[in-house]
Amino acid sequence: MYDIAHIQNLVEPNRVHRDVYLDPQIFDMEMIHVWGKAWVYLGHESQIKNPGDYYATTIGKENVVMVRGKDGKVHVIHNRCAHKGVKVATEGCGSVKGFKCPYHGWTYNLDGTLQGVPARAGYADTGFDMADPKFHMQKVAQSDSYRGFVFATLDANAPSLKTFLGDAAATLDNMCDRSPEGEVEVAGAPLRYIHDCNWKMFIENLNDAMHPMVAHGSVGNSTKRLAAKLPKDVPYPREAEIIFPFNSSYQFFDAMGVTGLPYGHGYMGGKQSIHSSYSDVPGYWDAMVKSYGEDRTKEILSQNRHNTIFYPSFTAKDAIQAVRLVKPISVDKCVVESWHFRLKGAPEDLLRRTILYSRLINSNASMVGPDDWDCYSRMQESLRSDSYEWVDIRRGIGKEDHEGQALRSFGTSDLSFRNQYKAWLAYMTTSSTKERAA
Amino acid sequence: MYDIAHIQNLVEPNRVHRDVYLDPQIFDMEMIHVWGKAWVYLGHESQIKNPGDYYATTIGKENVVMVRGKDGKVHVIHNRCAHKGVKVATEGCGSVKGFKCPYHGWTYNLDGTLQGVPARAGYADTGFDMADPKFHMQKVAQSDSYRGFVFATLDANAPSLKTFLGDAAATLDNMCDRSPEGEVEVAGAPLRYIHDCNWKMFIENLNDAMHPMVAHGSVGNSTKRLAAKLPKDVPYPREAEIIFPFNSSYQFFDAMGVTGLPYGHGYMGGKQSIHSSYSDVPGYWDAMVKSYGEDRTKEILSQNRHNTIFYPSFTAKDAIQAVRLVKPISVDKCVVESWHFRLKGAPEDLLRRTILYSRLINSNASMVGPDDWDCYSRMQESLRSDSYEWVDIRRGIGKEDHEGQALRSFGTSDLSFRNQYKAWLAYMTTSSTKERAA
Amino acid sequence: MYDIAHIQNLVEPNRVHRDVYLDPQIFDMEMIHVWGKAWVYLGHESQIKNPGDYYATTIGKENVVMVRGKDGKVHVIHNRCAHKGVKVATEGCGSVKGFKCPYHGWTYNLDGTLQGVPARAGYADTGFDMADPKFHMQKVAQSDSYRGFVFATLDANAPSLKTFLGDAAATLDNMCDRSPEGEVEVAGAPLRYIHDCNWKMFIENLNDAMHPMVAHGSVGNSTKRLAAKLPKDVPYPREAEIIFPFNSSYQFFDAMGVTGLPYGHGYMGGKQSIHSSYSDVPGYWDAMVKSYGEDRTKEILSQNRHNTIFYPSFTAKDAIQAVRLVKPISVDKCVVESWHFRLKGAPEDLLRRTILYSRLINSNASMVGPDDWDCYSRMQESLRSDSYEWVDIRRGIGKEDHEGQALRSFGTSDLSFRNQYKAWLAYMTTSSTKERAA
Amino acid sequence: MTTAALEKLDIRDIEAFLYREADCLDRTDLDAWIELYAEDGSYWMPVTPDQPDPFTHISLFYDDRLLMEIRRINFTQDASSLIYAVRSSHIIGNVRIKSWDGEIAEVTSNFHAAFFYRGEQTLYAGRYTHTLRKNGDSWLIQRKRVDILNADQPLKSLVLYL
Amino acid sequence: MTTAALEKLDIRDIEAFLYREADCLDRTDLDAWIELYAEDGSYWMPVTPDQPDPFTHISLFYDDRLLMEIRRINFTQDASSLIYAVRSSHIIGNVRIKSWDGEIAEVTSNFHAAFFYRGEQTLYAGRYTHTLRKNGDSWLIQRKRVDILNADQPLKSLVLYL
Amino acid sequence: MTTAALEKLDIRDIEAFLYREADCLDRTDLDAWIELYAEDGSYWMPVTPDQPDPFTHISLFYDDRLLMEIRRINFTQDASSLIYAVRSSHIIGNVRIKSWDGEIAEVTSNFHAAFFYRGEQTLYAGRYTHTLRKNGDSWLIQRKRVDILNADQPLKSLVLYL
Ligand code: FES
Ligand code: FES
Ligand code: FES
Ligand SMILES: [Fe+3]
Ligand SMILES: [Fe+3]
Ligand SMILES: [Fe+3]
Repeated sequence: MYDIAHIQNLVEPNRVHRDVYLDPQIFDMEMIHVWGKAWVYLGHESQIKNPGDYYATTIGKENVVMVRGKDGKVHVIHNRCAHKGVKVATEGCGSVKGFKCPYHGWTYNLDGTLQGVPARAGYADTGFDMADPKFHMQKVAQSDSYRGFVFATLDANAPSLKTFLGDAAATLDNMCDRSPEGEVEVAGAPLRYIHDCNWKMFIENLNDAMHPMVAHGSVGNSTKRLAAKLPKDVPYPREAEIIFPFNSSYQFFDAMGVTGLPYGHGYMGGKQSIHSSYSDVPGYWDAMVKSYGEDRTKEILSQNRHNTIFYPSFTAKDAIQAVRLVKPISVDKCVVESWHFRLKGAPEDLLRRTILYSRLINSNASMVGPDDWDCYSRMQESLRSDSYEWVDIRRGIGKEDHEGQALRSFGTSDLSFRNQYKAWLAYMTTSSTKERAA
Repeated sequence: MYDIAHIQNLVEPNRVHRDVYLDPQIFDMEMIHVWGKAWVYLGHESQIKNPGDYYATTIGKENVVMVRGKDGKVHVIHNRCAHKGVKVATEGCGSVKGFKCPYHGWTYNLDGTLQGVPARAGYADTGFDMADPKFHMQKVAQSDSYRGFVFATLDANAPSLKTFLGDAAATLDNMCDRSPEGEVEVAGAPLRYIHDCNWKMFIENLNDAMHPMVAHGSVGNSTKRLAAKLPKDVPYPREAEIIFPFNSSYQFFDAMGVTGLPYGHGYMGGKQSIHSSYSDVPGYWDAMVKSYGEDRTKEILSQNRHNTIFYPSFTAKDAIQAVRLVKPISVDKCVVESWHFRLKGAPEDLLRRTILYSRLINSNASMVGPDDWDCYSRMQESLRSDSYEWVDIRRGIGKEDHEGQALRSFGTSDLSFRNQYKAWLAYMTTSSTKERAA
Repeated sequence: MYDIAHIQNLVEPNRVHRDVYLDPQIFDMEMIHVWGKAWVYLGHESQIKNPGDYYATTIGKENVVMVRGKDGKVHVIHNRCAHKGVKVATEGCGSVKGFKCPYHGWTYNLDGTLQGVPARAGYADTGFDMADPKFHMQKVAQSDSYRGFVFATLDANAPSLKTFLGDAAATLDNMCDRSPEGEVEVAGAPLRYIHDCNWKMFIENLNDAMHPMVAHGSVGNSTKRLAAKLPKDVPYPREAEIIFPFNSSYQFFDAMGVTGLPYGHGYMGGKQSIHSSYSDVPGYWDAMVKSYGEDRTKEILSQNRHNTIFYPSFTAKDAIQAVRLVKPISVDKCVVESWHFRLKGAPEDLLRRTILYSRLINSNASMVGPDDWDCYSRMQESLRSDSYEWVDIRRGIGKEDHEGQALRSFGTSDLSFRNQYKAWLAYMTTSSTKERAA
Repeated sequence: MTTAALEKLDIRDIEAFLYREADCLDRTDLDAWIELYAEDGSYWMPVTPDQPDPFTHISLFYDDRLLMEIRRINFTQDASSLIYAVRSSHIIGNVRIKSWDGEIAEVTSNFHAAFFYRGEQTLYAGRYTHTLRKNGDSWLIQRKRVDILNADQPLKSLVLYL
Repeated sequence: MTTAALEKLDIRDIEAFLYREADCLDRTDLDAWIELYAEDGSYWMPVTPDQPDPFTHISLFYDDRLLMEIRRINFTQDASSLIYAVRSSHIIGNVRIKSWDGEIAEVTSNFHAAFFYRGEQTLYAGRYTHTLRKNGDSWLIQRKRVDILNADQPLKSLVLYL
Repeated sequence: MTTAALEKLDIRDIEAFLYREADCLDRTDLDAWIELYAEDGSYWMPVTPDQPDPFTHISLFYDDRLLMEIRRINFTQDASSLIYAVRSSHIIGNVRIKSWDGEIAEVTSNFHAAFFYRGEQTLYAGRYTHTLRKNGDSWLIQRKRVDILNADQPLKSLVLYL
């Protein structure tokens, strides 16, 4: 483990050292200091509607289960049998009365407390105590949910989820408010996309407004070329409506603006984004007005954040009901999961648009994702060059405006990078939960 | 390399630290301290019947060859050319007049001594000496065989094989005694089974009486369900006879008892095991009585050890003529080899039963092995959880009876685990052969 | 990083420690100290004939591009975008007006200087300076070419290429002189051959005269056996002409002699080699005499170096116009590339012979290369044996003659090994460019 | 389906057609490939084995002719993900005709596609379900559904149709 | 074998039958799969290429109908090794009729089975030897011998027939 | 090619012949394999997809009968690279007749060869181009061109024909 000084030397105001992307020891420290302290998004309550429903997933490298208790409460417990450490629930979702370990049959209640041990007499006079948490599938330090989005942290000292989310929560609020019922629910299985790069490259890219017109120029031009052949009188197909904004000008993205928030969060846009000029979906407006009235509806639909980064674990859109989780695997590997949501009470066509958007932009088989993928991989590969050891993040430095806790700047500024590394440095240079536990 | 204190902190009376299964440095130390000092089973003399027959295998990570010399003696030599270190004999068995290195043609006698060097004049006045062991395929520190089972150790200071085996030898004795001729011979090639777990998980499982009724409950129930459909009047098929005992009750296994011996060895059963109630094989009894007389035959057949662990390298059954070797590959990978034996002079049907047993229980394609495999993998995976760093081995602690060097307890006690880690700790905290050599 | 004393202990006059082939840390140090200081062959000028033509390759683990500038000069630059470190040019050859990074579109001139940055206004008042080399695809420390062979070094303090090559250059001279026009050009794509061994095993093998008659005895005998069946009156097919010399006697190779040069270079033969008795190619002699006159032609054709080692990065033949590059991947993996050349102005049949030679001897599918491959792999595997930790290089020690900077000995001497490790030790125990830069 | 109708279907013709489609992909000839599809034809690679439709659940691919056209053009542009050699070798086997009403044939087959991209060879394997419409003495693809064994697992980029 | 008899065998029928068997496995439909086997039929996967018999030498698989039945039931139980998705795609090729006496046909074929289990895709490849007994206008499997290329090498769990 | 001539070609015969050749390799029976080649026949595995000829550009394999004979003998000698088990399973699919003039047929096919050597299984995949000469009621191989997907990539040893 590196000492604080070593870590501090990796982050300078206008550049970060390549080791934050390349050094396996830094990655191991991140699992403890960043992923071991931040609130990490696990999944949505709609994935575990009924008591006994669970979803087994990870916080960094830690196997956990989010499960609906008998009482309807959501519990997040470590996915580890207290006997000899076997993984109790297998990846993904399922439904059980209680958990049973496949090896020797220890059973656990839905809140992780030990329910039973076979032939228990064998433990007489051994100090074995059913009530002792070390014989349970232990609860994670803290868990909570916001508008149905379930988070957990391995750090007992972490601030409240509300504090952690801060103004970033408004993105989740808006996503839900866009439902006439004020609720979203998960629509099916996620896309899973292996990336041969450090997890931070993905997260950082989501507020990188300098890359779309370049990295995604090809699909934009191709679409333009095809559109040119289409009959002039009919409106553009929705596909074009989705793809074109990726070729927007630097001015467009600058105007969109970028915002940095505490804990490394941030977003682009606000009132205007690449999603703002989508054409209307029949029936939606009426449904919304019915629920919210015209003014509130206008207000809701006027919010348009491009990508909101919830550092370190996921990003969300509001106008498009989709979130993307990053799962760190190793210093040069991560998996990105794209999840999609249905706006309860809204026309199915909105889900169709979200699905279409994700298939065109996020899918492994899209004409957008693979170009990002290629850039990440090539960055991961050539960062090892000894010609220069730093990654530049100076763009727009000194041109930020403070608005309360928020930092604002023109959209193509590197503000978001700097804001993320400010949070990263804070996480990496404060004592770990483990240290505090010891 | 960790110091002794660090190692000692990994083993407590009623629990062991996860690092013994997870830490690559511990694995590297095990190769030197455990596998570099213990007597390791290599193969059986029947694999190398004639002078020049060899079997190339490993002791931990060390490549060695067990070969039948001109004089009929078995030699165990390092499989490394003294010139530039090329592996001389390839994996598996073969037959040669002498060994020849494929790179520059140095030749070696069957005892590993250097036979010839091409164009030897080139070594004039270089201090090259044919007689110098460093120019030989060197003998391993010690090798010996017991009832045809060939062992070797890399440690010159290791106790004699007899001392090392102690009462565990009785299992090999009984396996051989069950042959009217008092001898067994290998029957063909082994099964090879890759396990994605630390080698110790496999060895420890073999005396784990708490898992069969749970981990193997499925195949037991399936067999019961089928048996129920079979005509009542005909006897159960041999398949059922073999599978059912795996669903025996805790009481049954408790009654079987577990025994711990010096050097981490141990066994379950003794008089009674899951094999005791196999139906008779026609002609066998008579053949045995003919050789041994009735009393001795009764005595031989009355021994029934379930699995005997010869720590660290293999396990054996007596009533079923099969042994299983574990080959450590890395901290989270090992290969298990199942070898089968023919009882010389006994009806072929006994071999058929051994083969059937192994196919039903040990095969990668059986309905038993894969369930163990799944538990090991899930243990390897979730042990990394930071919720608790220990593996529990307290069951039955304080309930052991001493009988000479042996420790006895009820079958579902964790005695065997504790006994293995006692030996493990002794190996890991005493100086290595390399240190002593230096 | 090991200290100098540790490194020095790995090399003794008559043996080297196995760690030079097995230790990943040694490999990492080699990338800095050996591959970071030596002149490394990148490719041939004929691969980049016109301005904008480039070939992207590596120096050790460093991605570089060799490119023909507008001015016709060859530049060698680091293949890394100065913005965030993306690999700009993809592996292999191509042709561009300038380089453009795929991620954010920074553009670079053919000499690596920064040409443009999109929406540059965003960098106002950030200290961003187009002229600052850290915003360029930086030039490597030194690059130069010799008779069209392009070399580069990452060490600003490295001696001149001419000094580095010394008498080894005569091999490249002769290869070119064998063209009536005094020039060679690359003939197509290379063979690529993955080797599961340390890179040094390959380089060392090329002057290892003790192995052909043994390791390549099989194909020799097979060819003899077939040749015996062929009609006596017709001359041997060219295939036989190429294969037979590999079965030459120790005397033949001893007579050929081996020469060690500064910087670890060296060669076998000189006047006589396994190539000397190739039959003539119609029209070639006349073409040569026309260009050089009879005496000079005789002189040129009389030079016959078997393999010349340009330590550490490649080997070359003169009588056969082929070079073989070794690309270190990891401590136990490397890739060997075989490139072939056309003698400008010579009959195409000479290229055909070079191609045939390489297909019969170097190809992954030849009956020669795979036998070397097998020996290397088995050396890599059994070197880990603890029975003896050293690789012997004593053959012919003390039997060297000094001729100026050259050391000569009989062909089967280990002189070449000792000479390479002398250079290796010098590289590994002097300060690295990085250290000096700091 | 009437046996009579069925008899009129020579599985050889179907196989030849499937081979032809695979050949277009192995030659990365998207111009010829698109021509094999009906105007309202589609190519679908779901994420889950039991996925009901491509509209309300995410898919890896769901291309109608419009998207096929964009992809075809993009394939010839300068997308950084497409500057590499893209090569494949499809083996199509176990071809079975599920139904044939004289106009539409539903055909299932197994496929193993060795796919080479960015220096890596990957084997994609699974099942094809072709809905074919008779078109003179040849066929048009109404829909091709591609179920790969690991569709719901983490995968790398898919830069061409399988 | 008499040419006469042989002529009566349409290799297409044999192939169709082999595809049907593979399809049962690809759909993990063991109920239908077992029905393809004769009452005294068996499925054998030896450990060595030249293995003489399944009785005196260990095999990976040797299931008679009894064990097939147990496996079929177990496949629907809660064995921890079987709670994962099990998926496969078999390609059967190079089908050749070795002998045919009018009642029993011995057929060899090559197979590549992409097998998905516990998040890993593995390619099992080798040769099938089917001993088929004529059964009306279809076939019953008397014995299926499966020789995989690496049968004698370390392998992971095999939780379903190949 | 005249349709008339083409009609006379039964693709089944061609397939059977290709299977036979693959079978020789899967059984490592080089004696039988060589017999399938014409006296002036050759086996070619280029390094680049568009490689014009085997003489002025390096190839992985280019064996005429002479080299086939040497290889056949060498395969039975003691070369250290050949003391290991060499096993393969070829699947040949998508067989298509490109031309047929009544004497020479050019046939393309896709192949996946699972190759086992030194404890490792490797999948080699790509395309075969067979130039076949009619020989009585069978065929002789005039040239077999083998394009593997990764011919220009770093590969390990190739100790037998694919
Ligand atoms: S490990 Fe879970 S019950 Fe034993
Ligand atoms: S390495 Fe064995 S003879 Fe040289
Ligand atoms: S990384 Fe090259 S332009 Fe941004
Ligand atoms: Fe992007
Ligand atoms: Fe078990
Ligand atoms: Fe050689």
